[in-house]
Amino acid sequence: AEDGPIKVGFVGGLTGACAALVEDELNAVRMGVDELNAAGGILGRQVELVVRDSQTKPDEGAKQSRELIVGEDIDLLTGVCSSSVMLAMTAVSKELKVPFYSAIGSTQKANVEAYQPYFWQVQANATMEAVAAAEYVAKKPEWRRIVPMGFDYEWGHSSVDAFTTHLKKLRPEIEITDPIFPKVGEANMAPYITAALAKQPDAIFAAVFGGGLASLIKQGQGYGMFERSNLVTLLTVDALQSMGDAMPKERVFGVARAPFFAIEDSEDARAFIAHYRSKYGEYPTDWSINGYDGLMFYAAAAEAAGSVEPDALMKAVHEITFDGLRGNALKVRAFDGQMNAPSYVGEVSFEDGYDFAIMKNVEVYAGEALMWPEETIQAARDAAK
Amino acid sequence: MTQLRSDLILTARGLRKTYGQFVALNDVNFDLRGGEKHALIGPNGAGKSTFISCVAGQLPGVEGAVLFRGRDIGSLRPHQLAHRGIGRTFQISRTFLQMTVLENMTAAYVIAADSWTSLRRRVLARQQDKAANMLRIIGLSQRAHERVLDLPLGERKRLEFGMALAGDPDLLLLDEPTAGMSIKERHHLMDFVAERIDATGKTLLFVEHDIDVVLKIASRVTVMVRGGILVEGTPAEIAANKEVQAVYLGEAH
Amino acid sequence: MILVQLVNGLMEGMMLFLIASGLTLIFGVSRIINFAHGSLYMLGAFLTWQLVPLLAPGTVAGFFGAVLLSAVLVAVIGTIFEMLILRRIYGADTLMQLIITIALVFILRDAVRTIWGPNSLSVPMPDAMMGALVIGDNFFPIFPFVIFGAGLVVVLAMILVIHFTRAGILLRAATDDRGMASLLGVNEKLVFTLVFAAGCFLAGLAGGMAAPYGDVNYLLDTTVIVSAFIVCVIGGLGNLYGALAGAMVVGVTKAMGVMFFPRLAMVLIFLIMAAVLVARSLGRQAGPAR
Amino acid sequence: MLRLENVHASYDKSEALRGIDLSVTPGEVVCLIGRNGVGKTSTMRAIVQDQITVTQGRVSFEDSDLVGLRPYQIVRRGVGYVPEDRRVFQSLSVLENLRVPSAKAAGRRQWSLDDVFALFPQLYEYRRRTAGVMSGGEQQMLSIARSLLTNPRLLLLDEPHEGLAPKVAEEVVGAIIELKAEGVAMLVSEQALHTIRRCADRVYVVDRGQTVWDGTVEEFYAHPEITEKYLMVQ
Amino acid sequence: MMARLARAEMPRLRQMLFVAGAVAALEAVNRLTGVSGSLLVAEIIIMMVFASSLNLLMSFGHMVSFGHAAYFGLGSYGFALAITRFDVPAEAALVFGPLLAGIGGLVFGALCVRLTEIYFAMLTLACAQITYTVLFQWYDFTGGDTGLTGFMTPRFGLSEANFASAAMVLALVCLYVLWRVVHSPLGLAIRSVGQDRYRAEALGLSPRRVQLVAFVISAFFAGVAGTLFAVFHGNAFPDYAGLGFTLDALIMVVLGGLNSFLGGVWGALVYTLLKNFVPLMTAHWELILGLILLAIVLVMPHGLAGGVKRLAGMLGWGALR
Ligand SMILES: Nc1ncnc2c1ncn2[C@@H]1O[C@H](COP(=O)(O)OP(=O)(O)OP(=O)(O)O)[C@@H](O)[C@H]1O
Ligand SMILES: Nc1ncnc2c1ncn2[C@@H]1O[C@H](COP(=O)(O)OP(=O)(O)OP(=O)(O)O)[C@@H](O)[C@H]1O
Ligand SMILES: [Mg+2]
Ligand SMILES: [Mg+2]
Repeated sequence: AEDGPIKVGFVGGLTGACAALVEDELNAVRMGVDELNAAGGILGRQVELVVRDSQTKPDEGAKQSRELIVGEDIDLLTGVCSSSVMLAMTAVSKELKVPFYSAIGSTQKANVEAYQPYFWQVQANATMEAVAAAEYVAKKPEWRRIVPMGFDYEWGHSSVDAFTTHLKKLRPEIEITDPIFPKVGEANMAPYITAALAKQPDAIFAAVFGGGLASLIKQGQGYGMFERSNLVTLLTVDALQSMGDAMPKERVFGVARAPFFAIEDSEDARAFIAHYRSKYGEYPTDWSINGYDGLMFYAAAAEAAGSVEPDALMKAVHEITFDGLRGNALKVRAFDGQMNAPSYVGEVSFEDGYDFAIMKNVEVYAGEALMWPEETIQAARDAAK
Repeated sequence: MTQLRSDLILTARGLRKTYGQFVALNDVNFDLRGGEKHALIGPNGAGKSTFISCVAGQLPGVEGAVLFRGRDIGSLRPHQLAHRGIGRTFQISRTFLQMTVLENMTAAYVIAADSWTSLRRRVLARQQDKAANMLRIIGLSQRAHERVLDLPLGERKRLEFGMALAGDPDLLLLDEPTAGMSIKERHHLMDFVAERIDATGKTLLFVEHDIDVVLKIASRVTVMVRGGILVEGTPAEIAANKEVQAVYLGEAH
Repeated sequence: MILVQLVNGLMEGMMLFLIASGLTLIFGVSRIINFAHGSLYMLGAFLTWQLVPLLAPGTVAGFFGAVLLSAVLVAVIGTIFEMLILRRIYGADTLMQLIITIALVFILRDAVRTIWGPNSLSVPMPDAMMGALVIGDNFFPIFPFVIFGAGLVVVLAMILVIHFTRAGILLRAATDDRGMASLLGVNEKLVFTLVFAAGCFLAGLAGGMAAPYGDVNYLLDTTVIVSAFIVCVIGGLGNLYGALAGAMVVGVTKAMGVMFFPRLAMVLIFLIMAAVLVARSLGRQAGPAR
Repeated sequence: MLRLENVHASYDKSEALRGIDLSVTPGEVVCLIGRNGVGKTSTMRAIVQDQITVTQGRVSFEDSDLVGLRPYQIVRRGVGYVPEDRRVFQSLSVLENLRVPSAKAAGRRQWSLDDVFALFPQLYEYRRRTAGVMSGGEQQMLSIARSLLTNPRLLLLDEPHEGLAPKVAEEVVGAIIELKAEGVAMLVSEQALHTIRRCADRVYVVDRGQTVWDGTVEEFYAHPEITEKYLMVQ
Repeated sequence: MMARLARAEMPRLRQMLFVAGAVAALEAVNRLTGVSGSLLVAEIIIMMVFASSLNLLMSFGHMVSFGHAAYFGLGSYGFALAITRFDVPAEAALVFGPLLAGIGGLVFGALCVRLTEIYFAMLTLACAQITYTVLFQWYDFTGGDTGLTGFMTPRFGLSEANFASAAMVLALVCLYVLWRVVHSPLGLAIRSVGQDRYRAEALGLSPRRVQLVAFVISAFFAGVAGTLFAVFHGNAFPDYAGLGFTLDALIMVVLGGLNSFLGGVWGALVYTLLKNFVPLMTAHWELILGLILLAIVLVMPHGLAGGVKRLAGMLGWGALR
């Protein structure tokens, strides 16, 4: 429909493993839609949000996406969080030629083997994050032995691989031990902590999140992990919040996607944070900020294309330069649909005014430096064939 | 002597079965001649059912030997015994309760013919005809399409007996076939059983508490007491035996 | 390191025992597979999170008070459920009871998500339980010992109750022969309700005790129920001592597995479970008694 | 105190009782005799509503209807039941078995552990034994003792002599006489009367689920044809 | 049932009319309600095959499986792996799904039938979890947790409606085969062992062998459903072998009604509809779904098929077993 509202299909894991993340993203997207509509919509058309629950199941995600595309005639598909649901949904987007972007789910598989021209992702993918972590670790000369750890599945393995490879490149002399792979969602990390500390590392790089991360940090304290070593891990704002006081005072280093406290020097970001807080009574998490940025990027692309027709839109997606909450000059690379989104690495610290730990001395790594070059991706795609 | 042996269809030597410390069967030696209608009697807990189960291969950990037509069957599983010609019923009757009478009987024939792997309708129809025929013989034709669950106990017992016959067994083991039946029913069923046995020349070993029935049907009687055999003889001898009266018939408790 | 891992394993084993004890208790007496056991555990954890700040936060007493109160609340909820729903279908197929408890899983999951949200929460550990005993190079954190102690208390309490009180005698009598207990004037339905309540109490207790050691999230139900099943099956469903042994086997195997077969962590436990079950099937089984 | 009128009852679909009429008055010992499988046990079960479903007729105890009550409620009204297979709790010790009965039943006489031990001194001797390993006779004593602890005014004894050595059987008869002296009414099922003729007052003969004859013990012995017809021919 | 067939042709005619009516109704929904309707119909049909395969095991063999999704998952992966790893043309790969599921059923079944009752169920659970873990972790071969995608055009490029119709035809074939199994000598043997293994054994049947055959057949048809599901979505994920699908199937069969051939079909219909529509109506769909389940079990403790049969009885219809 050329004159009706622009329909944004949001298929997210509102229940299941992703519920917490998707809730934050959806909050921000709702806010963004309201703002867009208040300002006259996109291309003068109102934006309508259609929300479905994928239950964090790939088959549900695919089915709901298909239903929204054929039944609701949506112009855009988003909301995805888990890797498997993301790959299932990108296949539907490809088949039915509907633009699809991810603001949470971040497997690089979607840029490489499973890439399709209607897809892009607006946050640093998992590999880029691991590379950022490696960059950060490389700058700590006093760290000589590193133990990598990751959940025993695709994300954990690819993060550990990317981290190890990149760090070796930056500091060939550094010792990186055999990685440790706890099972996904493991609540009892004690045996893994023991195994890791037995190697007497200067730092542990842990590609874990959620309950496993909370367990790692809480149980690690009992083993003197933060006296004997350092921890570098994924620490988004929601993780910092849910840890609360239980976070160690020092020697924890976090990789983040869009921590609100690291983007506060921009006017737009401050306004967004304030608005979000007044609306939902809490700080926006990384998922909220990326979700909002993603929607605004789409709006910008649509305005630039002068249409939401998929092919025209995708052309604009690959061409425009976008100034968002996370900084300026964000672009999506046409080759793999990856935005040159930044990664944030900092040191955990308790600061006045927050009832949870935030990070200080946050280093921002620009996306370009973290992304795999096109040749590497091409090689990986060829290898996968 | 050799001749006598050759007409032995079942021989048990030194059978012993214990449950923990409890000795249920204690060194039982037993011979069964082909063509007999042999009754096993004795007080509750004497080990009659245990003995039947041993012969039918249903119990693990039995010491001693059981020979069926001169061959050791001690290690065989019940389904193998069934195909060698031993059919049985259970003390607490066991049938396929949720199935109809005809289905029960058909199942027995299908299994007996070892054609259970078949998917063919014709195979089923053939066995079904045989089953219907047997139902006529045992007088359950009227009930063919009723669920066994809805049948009175006597008819269930009759059905179970018919099912045991489906495999055309040489030796039929019946554990209290008439328990729970009225007197008329009992005699009716056991007369029928005796008649079938006589007509086909098979062998029957049965456990029975109703002494009238035993005296009327059996050609020989064995009395068990506390896991062992007390005495064996003709019905008349048994009825006259003082010891049997003491432990079982209950004159002098 | 082997020593530390062994201790880790035993600690986790006791945690698993706490989780499984209620499940096995309920199954032993009423033959109900309570699929909602994990959900009740989760509920216990969330209630503890809610109660800890209200009752002298940071103190040991406050923590235990919150845990016990949560367990009692969970038991109350379980009792209501048993009396309102489960009791009506004791006569029906046991699978119907299973479906009923699965329905409860759905209901509790939504309730918890609605009340506490999908975010994971953190229950603070009482200050006195932080830290570790350091022996040479080896760190032995204190909190697992607290859990271990709680587990021991539960084991001892259960043994005490089961063997030395009339309630325990009734419980074992009802397990042995439910009908006969009734024929001696025992209200066996009440026994069932109480056992169900006790099972729920244990689920809530386990959830509360474990809460400070990891995070509290609304997905705990599934992970917990699967572990509880494994433990019960290895130990023989309905067998308390079996559950204890099974829990220790699983805990120690997991910890040792990290050292010796790191890639097998996920399957190892199921392999053990399968092996135990298959071993159980070896040997000839007896036919019907009659 | 107990009255059954034209009681029909069945297990699932199979009917076991087809018209039982009987009554027991206070302090009386009534004997239910008949051969195997005629429905003696089923009659007792129909009284305590165990396993069997009464489909027709009336079962009343001290003028209140028992049909529809749960077994434990009936027991608490003062009906004790000693089942034929004894059903002691196998894994419990003797003492624990004796602690199961609910003390809530309101009988005339309150039985204590000491009382039952006085009645069956052997039980005291074996009080720590696991019930499951005891001999049949000992289990029978335990089962009776256990029922007494529910303080019954009426005791149902199902074949209390079954499987007992003559000496033990004699002791049980002794116990029945003692109980009778205490004023406990009893309904005892038997296959043949000789064991308790010393203490029985009246006799009902059961056949095929029906009560077919009743009278005093003396009358029973005066009519040998009853035995001929309904009991085992010896 | 069999007896009814033999007795007269009338009920048979009625059965055929019933099937024809059901197919016509589904096809009408498929054609008239647009793509969403077709998607729903296709899903219902696949679940009918899946639940009916479990129903064979549970209702007729009296074997309770807590791990039936293993064979559903193996079906999906057999198909997807044949294409991605062995370059089998997609059409030909269709046979590999059920085949792999059948083989899985043979291997696991051989272990499981050694046990009975709750321990049987628990071993099926262990086997399913092992399957799930292998699919989840064997990254190089199965694609790990990110599964296999993009190896084919979903539904072989058929339109949603045409795919639903095609699935319906296939499902009819499957259900017919299952029906024939149930009503064959083999079915009689399976039911016999299910009802009284000792009686069956005494008649000359090896219970374990019969149960294994039933297990393999059941796994095979679960594999058919899994393959169809993979074709439907054009992907395969370890989830398909996970606890979620196991519970779904279990709920469908029990809800549908044990001891009835159509139990799985009714259960699949009702439960899939609920799972589709309740989340559209409320964010608290888990709560509502749970309450509806409770209500159904309390009102119809013998399942939907029992309820339907009673209703049919009231309307004077018979033979809808
Ligand atoms: N599984 C078992 N465990 C322990 N004891 C058992 C077991 N099965 C049977 N027994 C005991 O073995 C003895 C013999 O039992 P069996 O069933 O053979 O007796 P029976 O002669 O058939 O008696 P009835 O006439 O009552 O059927 C009984 O005392 C019984 O209690
Ligand atoms: N649990 C049961 N289920 C089905 N039928 C039963 C059950 N118990 C007994 N029966 C049947 O009910 C009828 C009456 O049995 P009952 O036990 O009352 O007889 P009885 O007179 O006590 O015999 P016995 O002298 O053997 O104790 C019998 O036909 C018996 O087989
Ligand atoms: Mg016997
Ligand atoms: Mg009796």
